[in-house]
Parts: sequence; C-alpha cells; structure tokens
Amino acid sequence: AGPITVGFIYVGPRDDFGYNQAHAEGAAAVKAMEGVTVIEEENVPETIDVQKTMESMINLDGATLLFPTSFGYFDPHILTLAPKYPDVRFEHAAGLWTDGMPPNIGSYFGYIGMGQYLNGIVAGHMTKTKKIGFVAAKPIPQVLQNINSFLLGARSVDPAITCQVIFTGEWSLAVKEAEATNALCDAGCDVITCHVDSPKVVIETAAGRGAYVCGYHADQSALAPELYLTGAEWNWAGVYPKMVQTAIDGGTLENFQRGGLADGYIKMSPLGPAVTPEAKAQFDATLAEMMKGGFAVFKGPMKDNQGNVVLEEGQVQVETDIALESMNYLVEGVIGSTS
Amino acid sequence: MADQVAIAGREATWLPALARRSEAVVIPLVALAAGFAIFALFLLTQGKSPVEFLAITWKGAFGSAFSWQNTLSRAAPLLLAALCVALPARLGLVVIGGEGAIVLGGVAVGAVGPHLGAVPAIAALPIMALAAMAVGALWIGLAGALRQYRGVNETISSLLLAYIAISLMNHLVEGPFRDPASLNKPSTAPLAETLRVGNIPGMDVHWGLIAGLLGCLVSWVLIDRTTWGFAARIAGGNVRTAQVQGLPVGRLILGFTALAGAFAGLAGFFEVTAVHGNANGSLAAGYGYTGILIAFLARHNPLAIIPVALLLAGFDAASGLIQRRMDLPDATILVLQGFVFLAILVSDTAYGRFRLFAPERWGR
Amino acid sequence: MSIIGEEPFPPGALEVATLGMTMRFGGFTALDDVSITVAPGSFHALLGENGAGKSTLVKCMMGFYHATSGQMTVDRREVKVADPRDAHALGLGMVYQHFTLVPSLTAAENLVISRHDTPSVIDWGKERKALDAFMASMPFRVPLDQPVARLAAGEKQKLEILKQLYLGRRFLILDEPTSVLTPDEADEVLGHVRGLCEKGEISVLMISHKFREVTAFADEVSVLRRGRLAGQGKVTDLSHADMAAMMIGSGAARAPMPRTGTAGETVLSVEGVRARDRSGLKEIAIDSLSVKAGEIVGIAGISGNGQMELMEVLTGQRAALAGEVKVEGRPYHATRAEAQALAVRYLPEEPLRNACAGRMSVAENIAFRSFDRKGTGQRFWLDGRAMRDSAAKLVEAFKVKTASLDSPIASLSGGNVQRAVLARELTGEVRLLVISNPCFGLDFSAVAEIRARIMAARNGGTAVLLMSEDLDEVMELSDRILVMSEGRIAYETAGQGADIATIGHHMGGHA
Amino acid sequence: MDSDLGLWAIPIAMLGGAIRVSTPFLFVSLGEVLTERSGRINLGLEGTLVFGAMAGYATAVMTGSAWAGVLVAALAGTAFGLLHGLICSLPKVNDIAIGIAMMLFGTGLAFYFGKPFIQPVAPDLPSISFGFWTDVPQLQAALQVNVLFLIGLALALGMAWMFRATRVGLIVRVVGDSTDAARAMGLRPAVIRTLATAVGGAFAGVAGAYLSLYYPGSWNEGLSSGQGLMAVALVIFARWNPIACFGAALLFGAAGALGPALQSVGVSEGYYLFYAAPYVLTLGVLIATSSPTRAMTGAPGELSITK
Ligand SMILES: Nc1ncnc2c1ncn2[C@@H]1O[C@H](COP(=O)(O)OP(=O)(O)OP(=O)(O)O)[C@@H](O)[C@H]1O
Ligand SMILES: Nc1ncnc2c1ncn2[C@@H]1O[C@H](COP(=O)(O)OP(=O)(O)OP(=O)(O)O)[C@@H](O)[C@H]1O
Ligand SMILES: [Mg+2]
Ligand SMILES: [Mg+2]
Repeated sequence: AGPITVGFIYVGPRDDFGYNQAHAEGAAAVKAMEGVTVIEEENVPETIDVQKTMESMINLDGATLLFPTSFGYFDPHILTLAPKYPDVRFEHAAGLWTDGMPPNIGSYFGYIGMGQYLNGIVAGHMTKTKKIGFVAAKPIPQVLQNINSFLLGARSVDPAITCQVIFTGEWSLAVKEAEATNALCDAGCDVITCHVDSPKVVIETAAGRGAYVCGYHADQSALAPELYLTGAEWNWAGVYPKMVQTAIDGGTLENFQRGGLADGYIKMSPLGPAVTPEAKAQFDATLAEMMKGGFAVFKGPMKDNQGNVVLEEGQVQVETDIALESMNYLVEGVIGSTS
Repeated sequence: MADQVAIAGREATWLPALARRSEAVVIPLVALAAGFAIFALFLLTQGKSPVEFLAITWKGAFGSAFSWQNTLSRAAPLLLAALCVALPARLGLVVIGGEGAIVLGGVAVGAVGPHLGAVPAIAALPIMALAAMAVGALWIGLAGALRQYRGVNETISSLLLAYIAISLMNHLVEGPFRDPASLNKPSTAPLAETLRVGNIPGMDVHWGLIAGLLGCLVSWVLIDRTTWGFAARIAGGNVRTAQVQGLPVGRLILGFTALAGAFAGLAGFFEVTAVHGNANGSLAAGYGYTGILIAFLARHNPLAIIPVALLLAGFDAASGLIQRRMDLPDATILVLQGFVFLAILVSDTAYGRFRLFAPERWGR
Repeated sequence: MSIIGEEPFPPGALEVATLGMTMRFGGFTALDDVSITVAPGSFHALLGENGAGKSTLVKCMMGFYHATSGQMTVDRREVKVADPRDAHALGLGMVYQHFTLVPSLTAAENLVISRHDTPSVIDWGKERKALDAFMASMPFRVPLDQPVARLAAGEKQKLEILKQLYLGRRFLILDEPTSVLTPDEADEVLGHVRGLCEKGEISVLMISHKFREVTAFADEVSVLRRGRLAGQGKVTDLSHADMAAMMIGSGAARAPMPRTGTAGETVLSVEGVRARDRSGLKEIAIDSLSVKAGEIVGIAGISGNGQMELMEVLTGQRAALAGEVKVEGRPYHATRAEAQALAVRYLPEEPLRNACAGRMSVAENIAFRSFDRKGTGQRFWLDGRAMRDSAAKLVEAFKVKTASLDSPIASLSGGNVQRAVLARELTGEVRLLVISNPCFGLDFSAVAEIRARIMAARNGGTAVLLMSEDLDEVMELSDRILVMSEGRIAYETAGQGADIATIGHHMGGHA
Repeated sequence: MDSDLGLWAIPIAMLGGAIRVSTPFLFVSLGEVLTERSGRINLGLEGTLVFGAMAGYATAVMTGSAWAGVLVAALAGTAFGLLHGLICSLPKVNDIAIGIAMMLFGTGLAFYFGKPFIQPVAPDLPSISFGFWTDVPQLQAALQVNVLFLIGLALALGMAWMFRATRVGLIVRVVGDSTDAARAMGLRPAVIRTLATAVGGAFAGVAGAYLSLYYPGSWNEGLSSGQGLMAVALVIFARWNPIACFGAALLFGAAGALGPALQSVGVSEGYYLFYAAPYVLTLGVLIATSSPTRAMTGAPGELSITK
C-alpha cells in the first residue's frame, strides 16, 4: 500500500474545547503516522458546502479516506456522494449504517453514555441539593441517552435525585448556553454537565456560580480546576490511527463500528480534587465493571418522565444494544421534555 | 451654461452609448483588482505568497470543470437570495430578512412534500414550489405590508421576522413536522425519490441554478422592460412623485416584496428538493445574508447579480483549497471578501468623475 | 481674517465692498469683475435673473467660495475670509435662500448653538433669561420651545433674521428673505430691518426678485447679468422698467398676457372636504370650491395654511375624512385611471422633490404620464424608443436645456426641471390643471414663459386651480381669487379689480 | 439553602438575564445612537463587536488584564468606526452597503487573528454584588452587576444630557438633522460624522469585550449571535433616545432569559417559540408605536434609511 491522503471535515472551529477538538486531536494523531497526508477543513456547514468540500478533497487533493465528523453530514450528504465515488472510503461519526446503504460508508461511534453514567455517579455523591443539571443542544437520541445516563448514574447513588435539563436548540450558541447554565443554577442544580459542541461556556459559567461540573467531549479540567469532577471524553486519537492503518494495509473497515471504554473509544477525565473517597470508590468499581464490556445502564422496569413504561421488568439494554441509538424519551426523574 | 444647448433626441450613436455603459463595468473591475492588491499586501505581512494564493483561488473557483461546478452549485441559492433584496430596493426599500423566507419556504416544502405521494411528480413539484414561494411571499410581503399600512421600518421588521422565522422553523422541524425516524438530525419526513430535483443534464449542478438565472433575467425584464417595473422605479426614485402620478404605490410595494419573498422561498424549495431531501435546521445557512451583500454590490441590478454571485460563490469554493494548500485559516477568504467588497463599494464614488465615460463632456 | 494687532472695528453698521470679484467654476465664469460697495447703514438690493451670480457673489463674501480673484474690504480694510467662521468674526451674517434652521432643534437651541461662543456646557436657565430679554427688545417674536419643524414658514423666516440679530451681526446678507411671507409680514420684517439700518446698527445686502420690496425698502440697487455688474444706482432714480431692462438686457418689455374666452362648465368641485393636516393635530375644511373650464382660480395664502394638504387631497396623497371631490360631475379619487380618463394634470411645488425622480433620466421623467398608455389602452411592455422620441420633441418644444436626454433630471437647473415637468403635464388634452407655486425661485424670463403657458392652457379651455404663495402671481393670473387661512377658504373675490390690501389682511387671518 | 422559588424564579431569572445579557445591546445601540444622530448609519457594528471581542480577549490573555482588553477593544472599535466614517464621507458611497461589507470585514479579521485565542483562558472583568441585602441565592446571582453595565447606564444618562445641554451634543444633532444648516454655521459635517462614527465604533468594541471578557466570557467564533445587528435595529425601536436604548436593551435581555427560565420551572414544550420572544416583542411594540401617516418621531433628518 502506497501513501494515502486522509481528509477531516469539522462543522466548527477545530479547537473548540469540545466535539470538533476531540476529532482534531484524532486527526493530529493520524498526521504523525508514516506515509499519510492529512488535510483538514473547519467551519463547513451541513449544506451543499460539505458535499463540495468532500468532492474537492477527492478531486483536487486525491483523498481516498474521509472523516466528515458532524452528525448532520451523514444524511443526505455522505449518502449522496458515496455511490458517486465508490473508491473512496467515507467514515462517519455517529451515523447509523444500515443494510442497503453504499458499502464504502463506515459509521463508527463510541458508547459515550457510559461516560455520562460515570459522570452521574460522581455527581450523585457530590450534590447537596439532590438536583443536578444538564445543558443540552437538541433532543436527539444521543443527547437523550446522555441525559438519562447522567441521571441514572446519580440515582444509583440516591434515587431521590432529579435532573433538570434545558435545551438551547443549537449546537453552538454561547450566550444561550450561559443563560441556560444560569437558569439551572437558579433552579438549585449544584452539579452541571452538558452536551453541546463546545462546553467551554457551560463549564466556566457553572463554575463561576460555584456549581460542580462534569466535562464532555474533551478534557475541560483546566477551565475549572477546583470544581471539575470528571468528564466523558472521546479518545479518537486512540481510534483513528488504527482505522487509517487498516486502510493502508488494505484491510476491511467495518460498515458499522462501535466501541466503548474497553475498546478505547472513550475515556474519563482524571477525577478532580473535590471528589470524595466514597464517590471515587463507586466510580472506580463501576468503571472496572464497564471495562469488562456488556454493561447495561438501561434496565427494566423503567418509566419515562411522562409515566409511560419504556422498559418492562427484566428488559435489559446493554451498551451495544442498537435500540439505544433511537432513544426518544427522558427517564423518570428528568425534568424537561423531548419536544 | 454656454455648453448646455437644447438638444434633439437623435444624437445617440453607438460610441457614446458604449462609453456611457462601459463605466458600470470598468469601474468595478478596477476596484476588484484594487481589492485584490490590498489583500496581497495583507498576505505578504502574513508571510504568504499572493501569487500562490491567486493561483489556488483561481484553481479552486474556476480552474477546472469540477471547480466551475462547485462554484455554480454554491451560486444557485445566492442568486435567488440576492433578488429578495434587489427587487424591493428598486422601490427604495431595504429588506434584509430574506433568510426568513428561505427557511420557511423550505419548511413548506418539507411539510407538503410527504403528503404528495399519490400525486405525479409533474404536478407535485410545481405544487411544492408554489407552496414555498407562497410562504416566502407572505413573509417578505408582510414586511412590505407593515411598511405600507403601519409605517413600520421594513429593514428592522424584516430582520426581526427572519429571527422569528428561524425559531419557527426549528420548532416545526423538531416538533409538529418531525419525522420520528430522523434520529440525529431532526427533520421532516424524507421526500420520495420522484419528488427530488436532480442535476442539470451533463453537470453536477442542480436545477436551482437555472431557476436563479431565470429569476435574474425575469426580474431584469420586469424592472427594465415593463411598465410595472417602470412604475416601481418611479416609486423608488421618489414616492411623492409616484403618488402624484396616481401610481398604485401600495400595490407595487406589496407586489414587489411578495415577489422578492417568492424568489427567496424558491431558494428554500431547491435547498429541500435538490440538496437535503427534507427540511431541517441546516436551511438556515446564511444565504439570505450573503444575498444582501450581493444585491448591494450589484447595485440592485438583477443582471449584475449574476457575476457578483459567481464571484462570491467562487471565493467560497476556493476557500477549502486555500485552507488545505496554504495552511491559512478558513477566515482568510472572509478577509479577502472584506477587502474586495469595500473596494468595490468605495468605487461608487468614482462614477461620473471620468470624462471618458461622459460623451457630453468629450472634446472640452 | 483681520490682521493681527489691528484695532477692532468701531461698533455699528459696517461698510462692506467687493473689488473686482471674479469666480470661475472650471471653465465657466459665474462672476466677472464685480465691484459693489454697501455703505454703512444702507439697505442695498441685489437684482438679477436666476443664475446671474447673485448667490455666488454673496457666497464669496461669506467665505463659502474662494473667489478666483478680487478683494473684499470691511470698513475700508482689506480682509481675507477663508470660511464662514471668519466672516462671522468680522460681523458678517447671512440669511439663506433656503432655511438653515435645524428642524428638530427648538428655536432656543437653534439660537444658542449658532453662537460662536456657545459654552461647552449650556446653562439653560441662564440662557433662557438672556433669550427672553433679547426677544423682549425685538418687534416680532417666535415661540422658543417649539422644534423649528413645527413653526410656520413665516415664523421660520422671522427666526432666521432674529438669529442674525441675536448673533450681533453688523452686516446682513438676505437671500430672497420674503418669499414665504405675506405682504404684511414682509413689510413688518423688512421695515424692522430697515429701521435697524437707519439707526446705524447694521448694513444690509438683500437679494430679491421683487421690485416692490426693492422700491419700498432699499436705498441702492445693483444688478447682475451673467456674472457681470449690469447696472447700479439709487432706488429713487430707477423705475421698475429700468431695473427689468438692466436684468434682462435690451428692453424686452412684456406685453400683458392675452386673456380670451369665457368660463364654461364646472370641471372641479370640492364639497365639504375635511382632512387632517401634517401634524395630525389640526384639520383643513373646504366647504365648497369649484373651478370652471377656461377659468383660473387662484388660491392665495401663506404657506402652512392648508394649501399643501389641499393639494395632497386633490392628488390622492392624503385621505379625506369627509366630503367629496368631483371632476366633471363624477366622484374623483385621483387614481391613475381616473386622472387619465378625465385629463387631470398636476404641477406640484418644488418639482424636483414632488414631481420628478431625480436619478432617472430626463426622457424617463418626461414619460411619467404616458409610459403605460397605448392609444387609449394599457401597455405592459415599455417602449423605450417611443419614450425617447416623444421626449426629444418635448424637450425641443419647451426649450428644456439639458446635456442629453439620458442625463439625470437632478442635474438640470431649477427652471429647466420645471420646464420638463410642464412639457409632461401640458401635453395632450388637459381638462383640469392643479398647480402649486409654479414659479418659486425661478427668474424673470422663466416665470414669464411659465405663466404664459398656464394662461394659454386656460384660454384653450382648461380649468386651472392655482395655489401660490406669491400674491403677485395670483393677482396676475386669476379670474377668481380665494384666500386660504387656517385651513379654510376665508375670502373670495373676482380677479379683476381685486384689492391687494384686503387680500393680504385675509391671508394674515385678521379681517 | 432554600432554593425553590416556584414561579418567582421566572421574574428573578429575567431580571438577572436583563442585567447580564443587555450590556452588549446597550453599548452597541448607544454607539449607534451617537452615529445616527450625526446623520450616518453604521450597519457594520456587528463586525466591530466581533472584532472587539477578539481583540479584547487576546489582549487580556497576553497582558493578564481584563481592563487592558476593554481598552484595546475600544481602540479597535474606534479604528473600524473611523474607517467606516472616512469611507462614507466620500460622495455617492452608500453607507448601508458599506456597513454590510464592514460587518464581513470585521468578522473576517476577528476570525483570522482570533484562532490562537480560542483555547487560552483570559481573566474576567470584575462585577459588583448588589445582592448583599438578600439571602436568596438566585437574587444574589441576578444582582451580580458588571461594572460595564453600570458604565453603560451612566453613558445612557450622560448622552441624554449631552444631546440636551452641551455644545458637542447640540452640534451632533445639528449635523444629523440638516447638513445645510450645519454648513451655514461653519461646521464641517463630514468631520463631525466621522468622529461620531468612530466613537460609536468604540462603544461597539467595548460591547464585544463584554461578551468575551465577562458574559459568556470566552472567545470563540460563535460568540456573537447577531447582537450587533440587533442592537442597530433597537435604535429605531428606541427612537434615537439613549435612555430608551437602555430600556430597550433591558427588555430585550429579559425577554431572552424567558426561554431558559421557563424550562427551568418545567415549562419546556415549544422552547424555540420562547426563544423568539425578544424578536416578537420588539416587532409587536414597533407595530403598535408606528403610524403610517406620521413620520417617525426623533429620526435624524439626514439619516439615509428613514429619509
Ligand atoms: N446634481 C447636479 N449635478 C450636475 N449638475 C448640476 C447639479 N445640480 C445643479 N447642476 C448644474 O448647476 C447649475 C446651477 O443650477 P441652478 O439650479 O442654480 O440653476 P439656475 O441658475 O437657478 O437656473 P434656472 O434659472 O434654470 O433656475 C445648472 O447648470 C445645473 O445644470
Ligand atoms: N458650485 C458650482 N459649480 C459650478 N457652477 C456653479 C456653482 N455654483 C454656481 N454655479 C453657476 O454659477 C452661476 C451663478 O449661480 P448663482 O447661484 O450665483 O445664481 P443666482 O443669481 O444666485 O441665481 P438664483 O436666482 O437662482 O438664486 C449659475 O450659472 C450656476 O450654474
Ligand atoms: Mg441664488
Ligand atoms: Mg435657481
């Protein structure tokens, strides 16, 4: 196998302390490999622009492996282009490849909900008000799963804990994220995490109000060294070089690929100085359990916050369960609604 | 005033006419070059080669068949978005909320499309286009009506309406109109394959481009060649005069703002039918705002919109290549656009200064 | 600026003189070797056609323009005036042809800010006391707390003059100061100014087109023609005919306009019309007004008494709250179709502001009436060639001076804009012509020509409604004269033998 | 800690939101009031604001002083205002179009030079606690008032006084209302407009610094969501009156806090519609206070968009 050109496309700036930065760190790891040329483009919107960017990378730079990393790039943009360029491999984060889709598409992702469950455990130990908060962008399955996991982690400590969620409606909207964080603090939440593209604003604002924070996407401990508890991080730097190596070696990349803590897809930020020994103990124990694989956060009986039963007694959804990727409810104890 | 003589109308020959017309071409071109020149200095301060930059920009925007198609694809929605500004401008209205009409036009298609399964495509496509245009017309027409009947400044009302439209769009595609199967990207239900608008034969550019070009042409004919357009120009030139002449100023304002909105709505139609296949949050891509700039650069002349939109789309198309090849940040192209557009707009001051373009001052 | 170290000028009226003043704009000589002396305490009139160079001369004196050559002296000392500030420092002041008050500022604010020594922080309590004291010493006054935009034109003109006096000017230039005043008001204002001259407080140089005022108030007169000094003399030595001859050259005495035919059927009738005025606070009320074919009905009145609103009702720009306008017995709402069917035409005042689109070409402006007509039907496609052809004919017939048919109409001089508008509105059949101040700011020969055309239309059977603030014009043209005051028709008289004093009194609202 | 305020949470959150969010709107609109009162419109303040945010943040990172950041943001804003003012002094140049281009230009330069400053953390501007009298933590938080907010309030009052009772203020009004009158007074309208535009730019730069150095308090490319443009619109809403600008900015900030506050008390359906509240409210007030027959009161006579 000869030299190979790999393209990375980000929807925002690549150093956003968040989603894009996590991918860019993966790209940096690929760049360090022998015989690989990495090309990158940032701030590419989810319109015809991304189609043309991909084509431009293919046609003008000779890229044969693409990592368009934003959720919204998959349908229709990657699905449109893949049949046109059968020799190019499109690897998409979070997409849901199903039978019948072009074979040169791969969709990979990590079980980051596990990380939010661990966040929740620490939060459950640290909260005094028994109320924790979540700043969320949009009510899509991945976000709902994160919110639910966060609360369920906390409830594994104390079933009386509730989680308040506020949706900002956009993946990146600094002032609204700050306002949402303030509203959560006003509502009495004393541990806060989030799922937006760039958690910097949420972390800084919450810490400014004296709340504990749990990180997301990347390590934000530098932003609030005292109040940062832990965080659910992507570990693309551990994943991408392997995928690229497989491509160079002519091996086959899976169309559908997922991984968790055990596979090195995600990792947790080191526990912060405020974390109590009890919290650390449960965190460590659960983490060890998860590293064995097959951990289940969602176990019946379980109701959503409208009172409907979502999982029957005995029903268990382990981390690999594909049904988790179409979650459309908030569990009992989450204050908020999905629409 | 010895030089001003009563003249007969027949003096026009081709040379003075050409001279008078060429002013509007030569001045912007010189300004364009000047803008590039200033930007070249900027690049030098950044330790980059302007020559390389220019070569890459050319390559990325117009240097190959692929690049041309890249540019044309991006130009398609911009043409229609710019018309949404240029048409009311001929009536003296500054409408800056075209974005709202684009996104709501798209939502209309996303809402109507899935119910047209039983209708043959030949009828369904026009129905969807009409729905998009009607919603767009309503939205911008509302700004026109508020101006006409309530005296509300249309610049601010259209801007507010655009923000409202985007919120409404998000609400609808993530709420009432959401397809439950759209997981990670909340959207309306996907359009049937038959209801998708494809590419222009032989090109990798969708039909929206043709619609945009036709829109510009039709607008030009309307403004320049019909009595309606003439009436609108009178009203735009001096509304008091238009009233004294008994021209229906209110109807002209409503008509032109509605038409402008319809063009923007049509842009939304193509975004959904040709690009996304459903309506979702990506409809708010900022085309409406880019359209403002294009319309002003084109001095609200519908035909001039075409080259200006191509220039802008070309910059956009080249932007990625510049990032990748020259290791410059993506904002470089914004800086370039800033220099170029300021230069072109500043060149407005040069009109009427040169004897070369003013035949009546020749030989003096 | 005056030379440093020299003594200040003694108090009281100044003598101001120009010596061989010449001003060129590119190749065009607007002012050619003009020498004028205004004696201290004298009231000097400056006459001339439009474009003769009057404004240019005074602008050079005030430092707006820098004369190409020539000098200026103040109390026999040569002075250099680099900008208006220098002129002000010397005690020179000017009231402009167009108002230079700031509309949104109150009268008090206008006065205080125009002082050269306005303090950085204004103590309004103190200023008001000083202003009240100043006002008390004046023969006429103006409300101080109203924004100027709400003052009537007459009040604005008074305020302009008050402002100069407030600023302590000792040499005053007045550029057509009375065009918006009633004869009574004009007499009052100019009489007061003349009184100040006689007291030796100021000298005055007044630009005017009105011989009556020159004769009544001025001591001396200078006449400019095409930038040259065409004559000078004591007012007592000159007749109106002499002055007119100096202005337009070889004695082109005008024959009185022929008035032929008698009035026919009623064309326009206005019954019980009520409408809000601009401010929305007052109403205009026209109980009954009619104009017959072949008749000119003149409406006299000071501006701001509802003429503009009446014009707007007739042109459809302002909704009537009650009443009915009929043309040829049919209700009329001023739509384009009605105006075309009934042959109703308008000549609004300030044609560039109200009857033209400044940036559109002369040919296009001339086509405003007819661009959508094709014979008797409607036209959808524009016919550019026909527009140009007919514009070319009309430009020639009405002697519109323009560089080209494609020049923007805003680049034409005032008189030529009015000619172009006349060409448009007087072409074809005209059954009703509604006119407002057709000759405002135009010169002598242009005025004569325009009035002749209006008279010709009347003689041809057109019904003409003429609103004018120029009483002479109303007197000269009208068959019947109405006076408008406070939004109502206050007086009516036949044109023949009307008494100017009575009309003036009704205009002022006292009678 | 008694933290459950029930529905009281909403007005308190709106109060806090008004205080936190209004400052950038306030500064930009005050700057625009000054500029428009001089007869010029500057639609490009969004670009100035974004550049000010970047420049202020970068300076604070490099010097360690947030106030130095504010100063540099003001200077950068002055430079943009000056450029806009000088360009618009040229005959025939359209100030609306230049404003739109300046928006692009300022944003472009800010993004270009701002890349290295997305990551570093800058010191924040200080705030003053006015909530000492209460032990309701929400109220205490809401009454954390940044110094710039107070400066903005003082500026609004000061500008209102300036337009009424100082020579500078009257001169700006003269120039904005009638070029001819200004010339006749021996003023130089182009110079005065350019200076007013420059100072207006400085205000917008400070608005940007507030965003990056206080709330939300970091620099990234999505920092401004159109505050600069919206604030320019608020000026018309406030009828060119500085004190009304203060009210408009507060109202807008409070309306913006409504969405998150409602979600936090459990009203969470249709939050996008609540997010539209500031715009709907502004439009509603505008419609209610406009009239087709009366001209806009307070509009400077020389302003191109209201002519
Ligand atoms: N905007 C403009 N562009 C070009 N030329 C102009 C412009 N405005 C005025 N002019 C020219 O300046 C000259 C002076 O115009 P002005 O209205 O003072 O004429 P005037 O001497 O009063 O003539 P008239 O007797 O016809 O009123 C005219 O020759 C006119 O063509
Ligand atoms: N700035 C200028 N540039 C070019 N030509 C000018 C300029 N100002 C005046 N002129 C020309 O100089 C001549 C004299 O104009 P001026 O304004 O002095 O006339 P006027 O006697 O005051 O006329 P009016 O009665 O209309 O006020 C006119 O022909 C005019 O076209
Ligand atoms: Mg004059
Ligand atoms: Mg004139």
